[in-house]
Amino acid sequence: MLTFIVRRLLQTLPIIFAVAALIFVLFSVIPGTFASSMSEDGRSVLDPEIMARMNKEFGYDDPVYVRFGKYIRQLASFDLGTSFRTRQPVISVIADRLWPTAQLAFASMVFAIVIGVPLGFIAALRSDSWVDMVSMVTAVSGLSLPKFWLGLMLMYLFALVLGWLPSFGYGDGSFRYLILPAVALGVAPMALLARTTRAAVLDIMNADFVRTARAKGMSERRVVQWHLTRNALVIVLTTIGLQFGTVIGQAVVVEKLFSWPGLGSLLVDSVTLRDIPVVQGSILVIVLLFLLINTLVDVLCAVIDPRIKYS
Amino acid sequence: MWKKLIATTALALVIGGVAEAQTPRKGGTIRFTAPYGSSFANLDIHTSNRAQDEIWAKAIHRTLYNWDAVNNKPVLELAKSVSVSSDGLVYTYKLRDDAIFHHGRAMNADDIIWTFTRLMDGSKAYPGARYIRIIKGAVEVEKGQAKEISGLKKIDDHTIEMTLTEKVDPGYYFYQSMLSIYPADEASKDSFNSKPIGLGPYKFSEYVPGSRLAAERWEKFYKPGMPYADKVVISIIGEAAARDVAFRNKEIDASILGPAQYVAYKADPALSKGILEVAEVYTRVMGLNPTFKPFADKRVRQAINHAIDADLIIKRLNKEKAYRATSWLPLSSPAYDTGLKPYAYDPEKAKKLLAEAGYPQGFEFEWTATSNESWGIPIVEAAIPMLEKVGIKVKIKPVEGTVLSEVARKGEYQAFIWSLSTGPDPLAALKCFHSATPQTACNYTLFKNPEFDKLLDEASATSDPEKRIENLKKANAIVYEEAPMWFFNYNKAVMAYQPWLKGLQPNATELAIQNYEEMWVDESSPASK
Amino acid sequence: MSGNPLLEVENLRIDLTVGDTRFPAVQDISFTIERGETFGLVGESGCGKSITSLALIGLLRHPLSIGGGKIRFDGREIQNLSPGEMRKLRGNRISMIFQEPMTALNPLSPIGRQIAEMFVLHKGASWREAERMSVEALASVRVPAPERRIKDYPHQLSGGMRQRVMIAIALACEPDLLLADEPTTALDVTVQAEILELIRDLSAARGTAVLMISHDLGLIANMCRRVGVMYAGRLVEERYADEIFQNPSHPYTSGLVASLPLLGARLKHGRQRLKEIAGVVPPVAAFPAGCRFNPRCYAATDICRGQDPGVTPLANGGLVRCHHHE
Amino acid sequence: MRIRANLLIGGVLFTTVVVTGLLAPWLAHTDPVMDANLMYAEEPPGTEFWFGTDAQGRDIYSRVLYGARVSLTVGIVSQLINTVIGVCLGLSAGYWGGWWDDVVNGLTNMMLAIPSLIFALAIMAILSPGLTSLLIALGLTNWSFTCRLARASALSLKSQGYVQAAKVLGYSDIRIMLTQLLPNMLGPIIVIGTLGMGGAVLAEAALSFLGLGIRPPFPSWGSMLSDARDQITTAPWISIFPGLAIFITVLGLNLLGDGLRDILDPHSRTRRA
Repeated sequence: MLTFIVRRLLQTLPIIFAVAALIFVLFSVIPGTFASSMSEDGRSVLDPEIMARMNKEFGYDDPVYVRFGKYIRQLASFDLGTSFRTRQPVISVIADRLWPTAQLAFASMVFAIVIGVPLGFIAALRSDSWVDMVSMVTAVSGLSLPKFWLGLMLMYLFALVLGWLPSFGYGDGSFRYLILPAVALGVAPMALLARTTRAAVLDIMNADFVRTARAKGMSERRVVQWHLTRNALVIVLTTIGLQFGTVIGQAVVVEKLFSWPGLGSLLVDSVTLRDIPVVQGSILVIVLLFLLINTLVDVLCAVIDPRIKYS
Repeated sequence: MWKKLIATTALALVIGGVAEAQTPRKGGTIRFTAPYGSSFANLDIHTSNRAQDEIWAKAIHRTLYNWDAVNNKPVLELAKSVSVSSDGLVYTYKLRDDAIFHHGRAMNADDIIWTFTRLMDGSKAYPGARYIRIIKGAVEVEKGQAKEISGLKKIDDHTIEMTLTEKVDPGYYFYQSMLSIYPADEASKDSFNSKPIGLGPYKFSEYVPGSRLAAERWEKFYKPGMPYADKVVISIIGEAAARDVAFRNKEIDASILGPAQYVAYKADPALSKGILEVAEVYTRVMGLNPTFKPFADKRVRQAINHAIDADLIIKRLNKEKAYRATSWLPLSSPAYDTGLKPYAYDPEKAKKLLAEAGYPQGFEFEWTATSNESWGIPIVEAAIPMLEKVGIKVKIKPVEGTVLSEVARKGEYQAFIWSLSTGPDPLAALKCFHSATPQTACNYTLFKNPEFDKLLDEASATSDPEKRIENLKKANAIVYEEAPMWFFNYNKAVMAYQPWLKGLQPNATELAIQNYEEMWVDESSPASK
Repeated sequence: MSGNPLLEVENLRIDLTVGDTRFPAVQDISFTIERGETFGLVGESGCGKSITSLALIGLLRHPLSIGGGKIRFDGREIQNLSPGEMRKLRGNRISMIFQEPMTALNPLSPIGRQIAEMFVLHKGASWREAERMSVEALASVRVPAPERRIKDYPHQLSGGMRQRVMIAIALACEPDLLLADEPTTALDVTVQAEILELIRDLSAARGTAVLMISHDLGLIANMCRRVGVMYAGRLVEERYADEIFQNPSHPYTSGLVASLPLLGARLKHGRQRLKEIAGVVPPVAAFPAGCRFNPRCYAATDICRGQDPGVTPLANGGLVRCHHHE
Repeated sequence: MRIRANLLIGGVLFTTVVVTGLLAPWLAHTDPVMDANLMYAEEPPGTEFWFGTDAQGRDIYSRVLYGARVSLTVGIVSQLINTVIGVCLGLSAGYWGGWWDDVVNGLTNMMLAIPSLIFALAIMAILSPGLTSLLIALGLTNWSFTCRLARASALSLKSQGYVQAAKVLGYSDIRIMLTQLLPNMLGPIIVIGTLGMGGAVLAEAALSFLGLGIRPPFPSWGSMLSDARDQITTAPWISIFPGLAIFITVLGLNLLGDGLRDILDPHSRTRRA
């Protein structure tokens, strides 16, 4: 098992390197500089001299290959560079935002799993009934809404009209503040999980070994408990792992809407202000998180499904 | 229009007056908002020139001067008095002896010298450096040729002598928070970045990056009896729609409004009671690049000014959250000329001017714009049909703000629309049209007019304030006549505040920047305890 | 009770529901199986033999359902039993082996546990006891080193091994009736014989009756005492195995027999091509009128096209459903 | 029977959107760009302006109709790009194998690891907002599933007899891929493409919200919705109608995709969530 984990982790290394190179190339051709972003609001104009100094300090004057070399050397020593804007190490800038994003992503995935998986299960067990119909129409509808629109609606309804929950921000980091953004973010993966779970359960219900289980004289409950659940779990887990990436990506929108101090809002802010080291760092960290989660999912799947280790 | 401004100022005065008439209540929390983006830069205000960061800095830091919102001019803050030499270049400040840093030490002359020297560290490119450069010897420090600013001398612990390179009012230079005075001993430590220490009315207590900054009352603040509230919490809410919900939900005490919400709040009987309006020193203009052939002709530029019905756009699209612009200088500028009338909406005249300039069939140009609702693509979209009527076709080139500021400086545009700061100092504002000002600074339209240059040079040389204003008015009129831009509007900043929040100041330089020590909340606030 | 046959199927009908319409996928099936007897059901794929066996064990699922008739097991009608009652029979007294050993076992569960489930379910054993019993069960199907094998997962076993595991599961509770649905079709020829032998030996030793289902008449003839031939949802002939080869009554049976490559047949008849029955089994919704075999039958006449033939008894307890039986 | 319902409802919704888009010039009351009349700004829905007018005084009904063109263009073109990239890479990787397969595999894994919205955001910032940029941004960032699928199909199909036969006959590799392999994997690929179109329409809205969407002259539902979010209390109709249009289109595409999957790809309901 340990070799399996190590192997999976090693496999992620080239991906990380490729991502690092890709985002370097992307952001070396982006128009605008951090210095130009500082006079973007037209309020206080920066004089050309300071802008030139800034560009020099941030290495904009060096040729691209020199910057790339520096960037790779830094990465090799686990250094993500220094933020143009905060003038602090990118690592510490990101570290401040990691926990809120983790909270949000985790909460929304929990929401998605707790609602979506049972919904899909029930829909499959009652397939072609009205329960199935209603839950799947709900699921597909949840997939068809623009996220910020949904978030805005939730905000209006639960904060303003009903007054149950705070409308914005991180507050003291407590659960009350987490609910609305997590739900806004979790609806789409919930819908997808419901659909996947339903499809997986339906597939497995028609599988030969489930018929065998029935032929053994097992009750439906035992069939579900002993045979169906574990088999469906592999597919559901894989979906969860892949959905995690989407959730972190979509968090960009939800965090911005709800003023949630996570990586997503940091990323959008940094793109707007051309704080390139932070942009590169955040994307790398997001990719890293995604790969870690998916390695974890793979390991879990391997624990559940003995076939995986050998393939 | 002028009447409206007076009314607004009067309204602001009334608010100020009311605040003074009532006895300020001590205690409670002021729940302020930072609306410009979804984060603060960091806790070192020297690194940022953004309004967003100045919003928190005002709670914790103070500068040599401060902006007097009611009288609309810079005033001494950390000095008790100042004397000026006869040639107008040497300023001697008597510093406050009651200004205590949050770590308990009193401020002295060394702190100011240390701060200003730090800002001139050329390797750091602090944005405030451009203001310090007015002090003699500062540029040498920036270039690494000197260790100390020669024009800045400590006379004694509470006296400082400053020699300037030009005859200007240093108040306009030293009031912004990016020049906040730091304690020399503490600010060089690493811990300062996570726990800033200043002279402001509130002492730093908590910072959640991307979410909020909180500060507690500084008991030893130098203004007697102030600050009133126990605590100020500044929440970052960049989304206007989210701010709207939060405000209506009584989670925040004040919120900067956009045009859509301005209408809604004005129409609401309860919300309309808590609206503060100010004519800010921003002019929204469409810059016309003279290197693009049609725009090289003054008549074409004037034609554009005649062709667009700015009043209608302001009324319907900006929802009256703007004042019609005549020329460059804004309504609240001391050199604003009430005699000047804005270009009239007159498509026929525009057509005639175009024909005279050799474009009877019109022409097509590319208009660079951001998505800003008050001075971006929505405005352009409304102007397109108007220009179409006089034969001018428009292609929109959408960009981000960062890119706009770059293409404007590089001259890589045919026309752009932007909101530009035009104050508070009228001389500095008009300098953007001086031929000596490069395009990379702020002469985006490559304006060049000898008469204008002469007027401006005289204005900066004279010590007679009357003459200076007179010259600036004339210069402003030349800009009007030459029409290097389409003069669209001056911003009307609007802030909604809850009924329990008192003591807001009508700051024309940026309404969101407030002196928190003057604000207080009464017992009806949900956070009154 | 011992006077009754073990299984009596009477006029069994299985419906296929499509929308609001019900098509009889299987109709008028009647046969009996004695205790310890091996009975074969043979026919082309799609003739309804598999769903007949699923009906016997109560595993028909939507859109299939029992549309009529009786299934009497050990003298007791079981076609309308409650799911709970049926479960007590299933696996315990009637068990089943499926065609696909590759997929019939749960891929995520060790085989020992899958065998042990039987003892837990039907014998009330604890998991620990059940595991010990499963080692024995595995040994009885001639799997070497059973105590190590029980920890293996299905994907680690060969097809033949998996089918042995299936047999171990099916026979774990010493059932009265074993339904074997094409148990060797998916296996290598060399393994097929071993598996069949295993089924024969074990069922004989336990006195278990076997319903052997196959498309392979040769295999059925070797294994079974009596054989039923199914065509398009009907039982067209039922005979003793040896008789059916020598003297098939129904033209379809004749066709099946003729298509068999008999050992020594070449010697007898010289080189000749195996005969095939032209055409394919019609789909359920399009069964022809009259005798269902008439479109493919060499002997079909007008009566075959117009009238459904009834069951005609033959000598020795045989039955045939043909207007022109030989 | 559910299958048919999916397909039917999805098909009807999607066809309606396509037809409205195509017929927009005839159905619309006004020009969506030029007929901005500030005198009629923010009129609520009524007999003259069926869906009301927006802040610039443009007829929302007409803009929603024209918006169908933009949103469908975004959905269809970006998915076409994705599909072509995915199929070319996946097919060739699966068929040729070797180092090329490793390269494609690596690329696919990389694409999967970067959340596509973030990738698209970066590309939009680089190319500056606009329709072409958006098509590129969404077209380059969502091909990994198609690629994986094409690769897996190519791997399993290439050992099939008829493919081997074509090889023996001396068909060129390209010809074999296009005539023998591609037709046999088209079903599932169409399904992924259909579902992806819905995703692209939503992504357009998300990018608009982040200030990096399509910009004028033509109206897109995403930018209409995003621009109107501040007016939700004062003039909700400005955002409700484009919001509904997005919802209906994406719902239609999702249902259509599900329905198609049941028909075209019945054995792999779980292949892609």
